[in-house]
Amino acid sequence: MALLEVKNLEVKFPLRQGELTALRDVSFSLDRGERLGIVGESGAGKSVAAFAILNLVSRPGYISGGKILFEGRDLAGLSRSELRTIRGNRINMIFQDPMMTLNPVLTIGTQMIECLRAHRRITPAAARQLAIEKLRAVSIPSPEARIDQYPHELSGGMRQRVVIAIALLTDPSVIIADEPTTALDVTIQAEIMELLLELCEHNNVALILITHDLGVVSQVTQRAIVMYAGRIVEEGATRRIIDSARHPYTQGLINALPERTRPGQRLNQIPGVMPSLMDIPQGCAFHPRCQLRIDACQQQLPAYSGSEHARVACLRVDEQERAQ
Amino acid sequence: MIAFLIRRIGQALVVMFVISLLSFSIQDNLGDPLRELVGQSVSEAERQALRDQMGLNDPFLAQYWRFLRKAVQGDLGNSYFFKRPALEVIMEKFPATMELVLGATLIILLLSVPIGVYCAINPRSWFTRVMMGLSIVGISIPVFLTAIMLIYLFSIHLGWLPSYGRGETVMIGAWESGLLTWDGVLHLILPSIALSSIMLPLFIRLIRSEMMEVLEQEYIRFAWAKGLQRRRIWFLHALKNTLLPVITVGGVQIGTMIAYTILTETVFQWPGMGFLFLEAVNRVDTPLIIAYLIVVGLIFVVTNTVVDLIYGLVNPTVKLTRGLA
Amino acid sequence: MRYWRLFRKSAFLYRFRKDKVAVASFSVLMLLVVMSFSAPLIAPYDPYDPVQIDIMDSDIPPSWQAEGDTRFALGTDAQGRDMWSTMLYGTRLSITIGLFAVLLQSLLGIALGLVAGYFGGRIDSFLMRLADIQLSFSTLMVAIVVLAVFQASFGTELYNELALFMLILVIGIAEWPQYARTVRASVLAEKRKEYVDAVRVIGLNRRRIMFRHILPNTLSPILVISTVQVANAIMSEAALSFLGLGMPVNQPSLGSLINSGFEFILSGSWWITTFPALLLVVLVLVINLLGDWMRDVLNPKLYKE
Amino acid sequence: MSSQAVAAEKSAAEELLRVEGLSREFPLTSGLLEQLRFEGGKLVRRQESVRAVNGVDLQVRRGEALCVVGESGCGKSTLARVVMGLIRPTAGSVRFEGTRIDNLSAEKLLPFRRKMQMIFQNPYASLNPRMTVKQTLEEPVRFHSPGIGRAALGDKVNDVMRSVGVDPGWNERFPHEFSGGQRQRISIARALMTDPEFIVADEPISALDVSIQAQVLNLLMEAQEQRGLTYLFITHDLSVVEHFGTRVAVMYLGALCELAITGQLFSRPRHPYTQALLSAIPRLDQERPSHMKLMGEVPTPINLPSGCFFHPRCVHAQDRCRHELPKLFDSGDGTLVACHAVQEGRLD
Repeated sequence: MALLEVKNLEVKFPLRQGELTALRDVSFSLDRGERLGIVGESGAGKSVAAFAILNLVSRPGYISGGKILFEGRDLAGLSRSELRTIRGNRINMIFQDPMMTLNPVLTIGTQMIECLRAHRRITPAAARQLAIEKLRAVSIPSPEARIDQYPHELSGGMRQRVVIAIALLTDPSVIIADEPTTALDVTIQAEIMELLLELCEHNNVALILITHDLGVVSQVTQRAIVMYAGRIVEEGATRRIIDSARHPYTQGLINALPERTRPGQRLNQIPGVMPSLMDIPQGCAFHPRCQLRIDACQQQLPAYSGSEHARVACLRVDEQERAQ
Repeated sequence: MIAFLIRRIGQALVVMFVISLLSFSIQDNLGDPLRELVGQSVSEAERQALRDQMGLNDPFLAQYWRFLRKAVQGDLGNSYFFKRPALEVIMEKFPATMELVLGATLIILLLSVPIGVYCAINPRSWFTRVMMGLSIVGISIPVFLTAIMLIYLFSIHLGWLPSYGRGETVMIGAWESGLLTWDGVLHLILPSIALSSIMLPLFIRLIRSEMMEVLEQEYIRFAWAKGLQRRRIWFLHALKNTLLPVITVGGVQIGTMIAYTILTETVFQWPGMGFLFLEAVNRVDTPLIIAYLIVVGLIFVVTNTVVDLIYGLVNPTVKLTRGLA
Repeated sequence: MRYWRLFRKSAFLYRFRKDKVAVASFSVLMLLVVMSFSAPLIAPYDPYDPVQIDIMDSDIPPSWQAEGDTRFALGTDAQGRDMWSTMLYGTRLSITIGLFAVLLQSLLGIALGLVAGYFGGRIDSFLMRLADIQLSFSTLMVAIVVLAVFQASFGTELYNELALFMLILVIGIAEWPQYARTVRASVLAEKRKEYVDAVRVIGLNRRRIMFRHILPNTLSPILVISTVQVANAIMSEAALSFLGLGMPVNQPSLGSLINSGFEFILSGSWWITTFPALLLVVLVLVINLLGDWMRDVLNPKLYKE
Repeated sequence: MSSQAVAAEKSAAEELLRVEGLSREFPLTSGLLEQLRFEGGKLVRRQESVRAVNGVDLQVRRGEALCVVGESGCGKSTLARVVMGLIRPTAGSVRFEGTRIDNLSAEKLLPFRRKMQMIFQNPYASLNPRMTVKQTLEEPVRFHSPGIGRAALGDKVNDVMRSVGVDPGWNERFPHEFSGGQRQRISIARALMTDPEFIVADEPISALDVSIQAQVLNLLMEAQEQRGLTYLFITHDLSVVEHFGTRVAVMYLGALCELAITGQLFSRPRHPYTQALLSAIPRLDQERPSHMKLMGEVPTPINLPSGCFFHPRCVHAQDRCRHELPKLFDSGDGTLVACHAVQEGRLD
């Protein structure tokens, strides 16, 4: 049995202009210790999917359908206090912008200790000791002093290390990282990513990495999901997706990267923009931008073909592959 | 810390300078001091001689300087009406006003925080809707009207509470307190409610909107993701951040509160500084007006400093002690 | 600009139409404005004309009460003036003072706010420090002190003549920091945006950037606070008049009417206070409701700094 | 690769923009009050400032795309703004076609304003929300050629809109009706309206999605070819630089570390910081993060280290690096490097 299984998840946002479906029919699973990447551009729904797992979709969004099975229990059906035993305990999160993630008026120590005390019977002194240990584990110099500082006294990279330390405090089974390095500088990004990867491997923590950066996905994850306009369009082993993507969108996304074109040449751009979730086109959401579209793409929502962990939602995929 | 101190002192000096200038020009303009001393029957020549003797013909700066020197020593002249030192008269009324402000502040603090927080947490509940509706009505009713309505309802109609004066008071040293007798407390109830009537809805709305903004922040979302208890998220993580702007605004509102004491004290004939001030205005009792202005100026300076200090204590990113370390 | 107005109007109007409270508030406000400004036409009596006032008619309760008089629908005050007519004229005065005081405030405040926000540096810190100090004293305090001193210095007679102008002047000047801070904050926020750099790169001069690019983008917050400020100005005027520092008895605003009735409330003449008070509260309430609604719709960043 | 080298050589002759010894400090403590400190029982006045740009020398050659790369706080945006005359430098000079422009009055600067334009990072803030596309595009032309007829202006707007791929029929629309990518196109259109020779692009694609980035980058390259534009391209994204830049300048804490032809920089980075930066780019062909480890954190530009600004994080740092600020020198093949280790041959 998979550690975490998301089945037919649907998330809606009731807005003034009508109800917006942010996630449609999203299913995926995660095994113990596995690292899964969720890739997509802004508005694709990748962050919503991540937050929906812990029922943390920002208001007024809500989970309107589907199941989130964690060790066989449906998280969507849990009471608040039951959910609390999972949230921040078994499944932890790392947010995008470390400048915004930590509470500015509480010390690092307070924000770490409260986490332990919320989930375990532990004395404040013991919790503090554990917190210092975790700070050391994420290579924060002189953690005994840092623990009593406020977030604004730390640099962005340091703060993200603190956030990672908080995520590791309770020895979780899953860490969901939502663009954990996007807000950081290139050199810091690389360090944080490596740290995160090492810690997950070392502690056998499963990782869901939400990102728009295919390079990061390639470096860190074993399996990847590509999302477009609120739906999964492709899933597969990371290497396979990057080397031979099957969905035209995934192909376009990878080929649009500068490193896929010789310097000075035009990049392979995908025409058009991702549709707003308010008016997703009929049929395949990608068809207006797709070079391979046929008439059927405009009416028919493509079903997934392939196996559970290597699937693609495109009507033309078979033809395309036969042709190759 | 140095910057803070210097700025505070600077601000205090500016405030007191403006007040002293204002006071001095009042003194210069209002009523001829000679008339107070001698009658109409004294001849013009004698008047001139007296003027010279009293320094009233000295240059402006010299007169102002003399006024300042005396003022700093606490000598603001005798009240024309009470025939006693004006500062003394004002300070006698100081406790009454302070107790009124204290009562109103307590009401505001005790009600606005819980109501504001509740309304922020449950934006859709019926209680929130009612409170929001009531608060905008509350903001729209002038303090003196609330006061009149309270008197009409609770004193005249129901006869539950006294409508004017302080009731029985007790002297604690030089402080005349109405808080220690049951009668005094009863007398304090209506004026305190009236004084808090505009500020309370204002604070409820302020706390609610600030808190709602804070609840949208990433760090609150992160706190939820950490699996903390709701109470801890609301009352520690969110409330502490909410209070920062509230403290700032609160500091500004202290001035408004003092101003409203004039209205409240007038309606309830509360024997405080505001009531006395208005009487002084009507009687053109210049030294008393000046004394009032100076005391009020000092109150502002002190409270603003205290508010800044509190802000510095709550907000770790403001370091008052920087530079001392 | 034309297109903008067209577009903005439609969205604005759409949300206005959908909000019952806003529509109701606006209607009531318009009704009050129209009625009070056509007071000379619709009021049965002219309270400013001594010929029409008979002291024998004083203290008559509203017409539906036993001792009422059908000539005076809402009764008369202690001087024998028809309440209804006096209230209409009083509302006109209150609204006039409110509007002109806000006009003065906004002119002063916007000008100083623009200067502070755009030039920054010493001018900015000086103006803002000044605003801080004045704000900490509160409008009402400043107004009370200034009016009290004025009244004491120049005597009640002269004061009564000049009351209208003094009120507008004092409320107008005392509230400039509100505007200045709001304008300054939004100018600073706009100035940081890249579109301002873009026009600087084109080479436009400061004045043109200020008035053509930055100022239009600070209009939403100005509009929102202007609404609330009118309500505040009317309240301040009422408070000052109540203290006897506002409009004189022979030319009463709503505040002075309430004040004049206050002495008689104990003797049972409740109507002299109650009717103007109700009118005042309704007037201020609908303006506040409109301001609230506008804040929700325009959603400007009302900067706290 | 070869096309870049050819372009670099061709343009070597003609210099369009020259920046010399450029520095810019921002005083951090505005008032006198904040500068006062108690130190050792005495009242001391200490002025702190952010040293955003520290003595940058740079030439932009006609027709090239010079990319300036660096992490946040390295002063690359400040450099761009100083070049554009939005900020005055505290020291040094900026010359455009041989004329010194950094000290010109607003009036005297006008002829240069026409020739130099700028594209900004944030497509949501770089267009005035209260102006239609048409108004935004017309303004620069109206300002610089007041005599232009209405019809000619309209044609020009339409032409430019078409050339950036925005339907001219949409010119009465407001910015909020467009997507981020389209806004960036409009922003580019505004810059092109005065027919400039030189465009400073400050992170023009970093706020955009991957698929849109490619569109905008292609557009910029097209415009360069058709109009013979010269770019000063500010970015933090090295993969874009490799694709787009003729030459690359790497900045760290307000100073240049390395300046080289793009191909050379990527195949043979000299400065240890450049090496670290290059190794940090996540690439599709990597299966694990692999990057050169740097020590510590990026210091703030407030308290700059003595000597080489990079020495506290550099594994090759020696005593000389701690005391002596390295100067740019030609390492042989035209690559300019500011590193003692490279100069001494300790580091290739």
